[in-house]
Amino acid sequence: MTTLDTPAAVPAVPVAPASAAARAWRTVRSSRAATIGLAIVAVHVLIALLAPLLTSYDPIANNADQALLGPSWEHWAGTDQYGRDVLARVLYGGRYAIGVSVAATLVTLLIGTVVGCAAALRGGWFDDVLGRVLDAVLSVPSVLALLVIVTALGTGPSVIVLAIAVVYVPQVVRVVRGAALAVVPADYVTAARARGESTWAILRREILPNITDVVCVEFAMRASWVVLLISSLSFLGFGADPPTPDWGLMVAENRTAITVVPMASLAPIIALATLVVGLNLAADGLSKAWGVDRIREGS
Amino acid sequence: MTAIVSVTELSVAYRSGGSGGRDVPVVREVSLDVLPGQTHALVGESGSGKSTVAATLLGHLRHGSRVTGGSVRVGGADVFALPARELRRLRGGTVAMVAQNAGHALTPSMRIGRQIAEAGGDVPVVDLLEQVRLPRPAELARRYPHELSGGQQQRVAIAMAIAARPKVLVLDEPTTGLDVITQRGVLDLIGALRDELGLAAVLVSHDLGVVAHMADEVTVLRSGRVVEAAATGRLFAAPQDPYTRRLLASVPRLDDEGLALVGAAGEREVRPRAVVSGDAPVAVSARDVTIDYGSARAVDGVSFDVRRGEVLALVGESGSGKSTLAWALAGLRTPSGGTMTHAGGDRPSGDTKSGDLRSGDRESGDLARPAGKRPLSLRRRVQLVFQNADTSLNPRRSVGDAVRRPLRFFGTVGSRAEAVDRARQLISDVRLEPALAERLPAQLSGGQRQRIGIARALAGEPDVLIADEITTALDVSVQADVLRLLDDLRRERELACLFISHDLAVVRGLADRVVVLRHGVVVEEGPTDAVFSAPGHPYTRQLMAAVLEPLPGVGPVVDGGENTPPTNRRKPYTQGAP
Amino acid sequence: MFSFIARRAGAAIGTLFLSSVLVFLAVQALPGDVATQVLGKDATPDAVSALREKLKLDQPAWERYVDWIGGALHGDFGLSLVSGKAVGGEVGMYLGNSALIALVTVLFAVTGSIVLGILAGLYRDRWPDHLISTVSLIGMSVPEFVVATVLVLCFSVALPWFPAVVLYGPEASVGQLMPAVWLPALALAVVMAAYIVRMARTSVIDVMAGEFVTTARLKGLSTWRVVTRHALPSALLPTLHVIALNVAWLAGGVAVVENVFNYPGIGKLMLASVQNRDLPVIQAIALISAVVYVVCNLAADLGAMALNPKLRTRGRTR
Amino acid sequence: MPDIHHPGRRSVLAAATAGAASLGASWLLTGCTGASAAPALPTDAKGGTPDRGGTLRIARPPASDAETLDPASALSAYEYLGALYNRLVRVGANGDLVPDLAESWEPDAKARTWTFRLRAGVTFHDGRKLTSADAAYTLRHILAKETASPQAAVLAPLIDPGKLRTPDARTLVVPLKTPNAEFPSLLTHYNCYVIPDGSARGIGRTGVGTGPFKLESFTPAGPGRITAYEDHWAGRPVLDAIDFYSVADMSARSNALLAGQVDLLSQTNLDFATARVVAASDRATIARVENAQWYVLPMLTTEKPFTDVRVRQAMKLAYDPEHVVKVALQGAGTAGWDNPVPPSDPAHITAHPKHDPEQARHLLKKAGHEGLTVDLYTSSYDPVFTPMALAYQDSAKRAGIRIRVKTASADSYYTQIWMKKPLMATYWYTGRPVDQLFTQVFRGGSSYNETAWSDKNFDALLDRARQETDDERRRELYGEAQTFVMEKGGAMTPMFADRLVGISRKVRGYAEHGFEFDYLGIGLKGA
Repeated sequence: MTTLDTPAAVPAVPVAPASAAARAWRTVRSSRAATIGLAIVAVHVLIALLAPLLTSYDPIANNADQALLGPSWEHWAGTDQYGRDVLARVLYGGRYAIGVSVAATLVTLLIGTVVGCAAALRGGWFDDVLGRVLDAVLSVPSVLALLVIVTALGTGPSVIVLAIAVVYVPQVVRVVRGAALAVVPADYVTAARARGESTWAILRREILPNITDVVCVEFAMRASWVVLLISSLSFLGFGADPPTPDWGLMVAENRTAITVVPMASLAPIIALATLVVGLNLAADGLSKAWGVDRIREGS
Repeated sequence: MTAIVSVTELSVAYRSGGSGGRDVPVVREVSLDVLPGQTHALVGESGSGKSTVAATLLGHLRHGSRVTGGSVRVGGADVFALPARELRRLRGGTVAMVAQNAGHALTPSMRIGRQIAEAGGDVPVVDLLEQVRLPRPAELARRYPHELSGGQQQRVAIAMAIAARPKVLVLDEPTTGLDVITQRGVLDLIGALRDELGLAAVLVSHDLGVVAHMADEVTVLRSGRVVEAAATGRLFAAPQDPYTRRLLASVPRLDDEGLALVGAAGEREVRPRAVVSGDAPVAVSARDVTIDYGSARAVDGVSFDVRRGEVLALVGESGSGKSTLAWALAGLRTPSGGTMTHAGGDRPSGDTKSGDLRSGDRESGDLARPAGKRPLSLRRRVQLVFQNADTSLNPRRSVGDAVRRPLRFFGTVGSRAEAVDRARQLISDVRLEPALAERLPAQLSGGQRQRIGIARALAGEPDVLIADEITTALDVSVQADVLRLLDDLRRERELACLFISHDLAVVRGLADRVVVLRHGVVVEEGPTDAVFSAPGHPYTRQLMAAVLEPLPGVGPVVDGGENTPPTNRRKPYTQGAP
Repeated sequence: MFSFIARRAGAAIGTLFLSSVLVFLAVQALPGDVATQVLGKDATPDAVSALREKLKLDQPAWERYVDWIGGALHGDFGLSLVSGKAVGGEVGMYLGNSALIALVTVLFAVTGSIVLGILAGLYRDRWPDHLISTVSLIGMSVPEFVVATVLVLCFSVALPWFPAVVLYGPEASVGQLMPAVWLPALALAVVMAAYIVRMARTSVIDVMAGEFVTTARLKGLSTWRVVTRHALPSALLPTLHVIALNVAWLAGGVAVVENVFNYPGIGKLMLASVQNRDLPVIQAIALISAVVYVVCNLAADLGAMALNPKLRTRGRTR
Repeated sequence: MPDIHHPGRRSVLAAATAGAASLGASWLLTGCTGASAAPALPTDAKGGTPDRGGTLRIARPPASDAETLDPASALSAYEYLGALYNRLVRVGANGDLVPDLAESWEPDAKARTWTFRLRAGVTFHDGRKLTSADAAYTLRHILAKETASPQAAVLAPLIDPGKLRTPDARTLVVPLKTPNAEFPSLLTHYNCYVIPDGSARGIGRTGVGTGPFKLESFTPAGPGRITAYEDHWAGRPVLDAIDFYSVADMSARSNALLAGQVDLLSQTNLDFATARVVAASDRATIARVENAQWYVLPMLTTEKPFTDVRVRQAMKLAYDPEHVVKVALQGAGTAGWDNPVPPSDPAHITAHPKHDPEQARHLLKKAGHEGLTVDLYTSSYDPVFTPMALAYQDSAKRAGIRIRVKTASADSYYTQIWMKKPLMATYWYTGRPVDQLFTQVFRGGSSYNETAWSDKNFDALLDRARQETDDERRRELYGEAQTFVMEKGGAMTPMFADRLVGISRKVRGYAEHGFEFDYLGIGLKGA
């Protein structure tokens, strides 16, 4: 009642219809961290998509005559022990990392959001039982679960997507459920209930729009974890199969030679780290900006 | 006598949106002086900057705020020029603060006694607790904040503030959020202590009643600026500024015979209450309604009728079960006993006279069923307006959308285009610009949001409107507008209105009949005028006695405070609270 | 208070029971007949059925579950399909070694990160905050195996201060392992601390903005006292659960790092047993990890109780 | 339960091959920027004598928990076996058979009965004297069913354990069931180390032999220690002791070497990149054992599509071994052209089918497998597996064959993948006598027949060869066998690789060839 931010008067200028996109853009613009983070991610996505245009080297063609070269005009980041251009492999490497991560994260969030919202809205025994089961799933180390699934079903992008969904859905459900629980007691949800709206309508119209920020932040953060996890899997030999250009695999392949051809290991590490930093910054910035945004818009 | 607190041309700005943001001024060139032993009130609506000014007395600014001009001197020291160590000594020692919400202001992980002891001073904790009239102080000192009631917490906060025997007490909305009776007790305590200890006080409040009873001097703030400053008696008797006048006029009074309408210059006109014809049909009837929360009984055997065009007020303190009853009528709680019936049907209103409902249309009008199991027509006819307009609108959807949704949902309109038109019509019905339909709730003010909440309820074309503390969160001038709107609407639409409030003065002007609830039981019921002129139940009397009105005659006589010793100026109020 | 503990413990046991069922079912669902898997594809049908009988694969699943969980309760997890030794003892040996790393990691990560997180929270938006936040962001963004590899290069190969790998088997003594514990622990601590620092920072900022901290400040208390007495207990509350989750994460998170350092811990055993489809060992590890998870969470709950009197005194009358 | 688990295997010591090990002190690094990256090879051995005494630390890959020191059934503890025991005969540096415990040996005219004369003054570590009874016992132990010795499959058709004779304490007479001119070479196998009479029960743990070192401690798949045996018949070894450590991960092993934690990596053929790192470090260097590794891509002839001989032929014609040598080894080896007999073996024939992707395509079409797609399993077990697989994949593309390279775990590679997956990468040590090689790896029914290939005509050819006493004729028959394997068999042999061994720069007197390791002479300088 006495905070200074509550506007004493409504903004005098007519406010344009606030479409979701415009709002999101405003949010992004308002946070430097989010802008930088999303820019980094965008650059990574662009590079992955345009990789064939950016390099003329085939990322998987062996060339024994050119093995283990240092950086040169022909090979900016040198070559690995098969004579493959490291830069080309790093550029193409984003395809696997980003493709699988995004797919895995999307699947995870989709399932997690639906289940989380349902748990928050339905409550009761459904929520209780679900909570128990999720806790039980969470109690098994994710690496073990991943390894078991990948060993059982074989490596391959779709299996990894599935495995990551199994491992991360419980955590997403928790987060989304928490966010939805904050929305469910809100009077506008109560109003919808009093109108007798269906559960699905309440979910779609009232709850989802109010947790999109949480879901977006969760997406960025979760994606950063997934990128790391997938690279770890590749590193352990459970992820991408050679000669797929993949950053984790590249590090695994080249780390023993790091003193001789440091770029072969460093380049994928840098690519990996910048992508994850970008995702984390985006997650950070967005969560902060959305929090700030609400205060600024005066609610 | 020199002022102990002296604020000179103080300006404070808040930097919005991190490092790249712009400065938003929140306090502009505010000056005020407080003499020793005097109580100075800072009055204003939300966003007026009154709390910010008060906090500067302790050298405190919110994160991101800074002083852009002027100075604050307390006890002769320039607060913002003090080195850290001196500032710490000033805090508590010279000036102490009682924050708005003691529940949040006490550290949850620390025992009461230690928190008080920490504040310094030589007075034993037990003595301090006794001084704030808390029972069994020794035992209380060992408790944690959450183990105390709201009133007790506030008393502990006061004890903490006076521990080091400061010269100035800053009271930031010290009773907001407390029930009237508790509020009265706390205010009496503050008054008594002030006199006992000879404290100067700076009281921040939006409640003009509280100010009238406590302050010697009043400074009215609006948008960070001083609007008017005067001795209390003079200000209340002859406010100079139109804003002050409007503010004062907006406060509902216990003796208003109808709703007060406030003009632009602050003139006050009491509109006589609408007359409900004796043969107006009963819209809702409740009989022996009982509602349980687990093993606790929230509502116990309550009965009432509401007729078309009538406003029935449910009055009580928090925990009296009044909101529970409202939610049950709206179908959000299932009563565990009794009947609630809506006259319902499309029959001519004449058919359902005299409350003979049970024989009639019970199936379609049964309000004991949850909303989901009621027929659509019944859901449409009974609508709820929520207490807090901030949370009753979906922040992600335009307010027009919020009004359109029930229109479409209840099938009151056919096409999408019709819904748009109808929604704009409804928005203008609640006295708002239809153009606001495209805005998000966050872009509206609190009063505007509450009007939208009402418009949304009207979209179902109800004949019963349940208003659950709809003005509680609003500033007093906005409250007056919303009350007036509600009164207009029930006249225009013959709404049966169940008005729930803890504020007797608000009820007085609007309601035709009053039901007083205590612990889920009706203690008194009757026509408003009758109840107010001759309250039959002691509890009702207690409630009424606790109401503070912004009447200059009732407030303390102020004579500049120069030559009258503060200690014997006032008699402490009779203890209201247990 | 006791009802709170009892409720939590009850929930923990419930979770454990469910975990054990899930683990059992998941392992059962692994494709391929275990007996054939073990014997190889050229095994005679007789040998397969003999082994099936021995492994009790001919019994219904629930009976095998009861058998397994009954044994597990007594510490008998069956025999390893690979070494033929008792799984309990073997897992215990590896677990002990991992506990050594975990202990050092937790010690480093938790104390360090809480201090840093609080510093960052207190110096919000000033250079210590920027520095700590940036470093923790990088710590979060670099996978463990990179940290581990860099550590080996720096502190084993370039500067021979620590051993690059562990040359001993699981039965190594603490004394033999001790020199090799530091680098893996450091690698894990870097990653773990990053999360805790950020959580601690956020909650310190939240709590420091809280009204009761303002009140404490306005009482004229020193910053030190405000932070330690008033802010910390509340700020640690959310951090506590993050710490618990991170400690539980160690149970699986050590896999990569242990592999790099050839450290004979549970992570290495986990990797090997998954690769060998040593089902009894996988089940045992999963169950023990679940116990670790549950115990960590329980510990966090108890810690929360110590920090939050609301939980301690629930039920006491006003 | 240990017997249901097939432990990791490694190949056999052999005769006839391999240049002596040389130290890579002058391993020249070239081409950090240049176009030619083919490395210069280490030119000469690091001279100098070791200091007496010291403890050598060896890192080895861990085998299974079932690891045993019983030489007859041992499958992995080669380092221990060579240091703890002696055989009757061993392989000399130039590939000839040289005396070990047997001073001399001779056949009768038809090569049906072989007589071995044992060395005098040899004692076991427990002080007992070596007699011909111990030698006879060793053979009987190998042949005993319950021992389950892999070598039994080779020796059982030749020896009747009941007919072994020991006329005196230093003479062992072995009558053969069928004539075999190569018989002594079969005794150079690492399963044939001599153990004391009657020791079968405990030998797996005690390791009592006549070798230069005696056992101090041993843990299966774990660390162990052996110390100098002062009374060794050939004199005391230079070192005081050797510590063995098990390190599973290849790069962890090389890190241990680089960090100075160990002095030698055994059973570890470093890949080219790692070798360069090691050679560039100031603590360690590379020793090179020429053509010591025989790399194989075995196709399981019992699994589709490799049941069809045309597919097998297509797979072989489809790729260019020279390309594989170049990519996977940077030229540090010799193209194998699918002939399992190494070029250094006297029996080796040079003729081979030409690389012909078009013909391969044609064959696949005929077999109904045009555009064949197969999974090729590799692992980090050996660092050359994956490079070899990728090089093969690359090369076979031209014949329209799509290879999907799958990485399997190192720890379980030889239990889960080897002899189970239709196509995978593996290797043997070279240097086994040609008869041993064919009998063990290619003869139908042999336990090490990794392609499960079984051809009666081939088996008959082998029988004829080993009975032939005429050396020239025998060599021709083995030549025919090679052609047979190249044309019909399931094994692709892309290359023979030089073994690149990582050793500390402190190591002196390192000498290794094929499977033979000089435990007597190796030592440390300035340790």
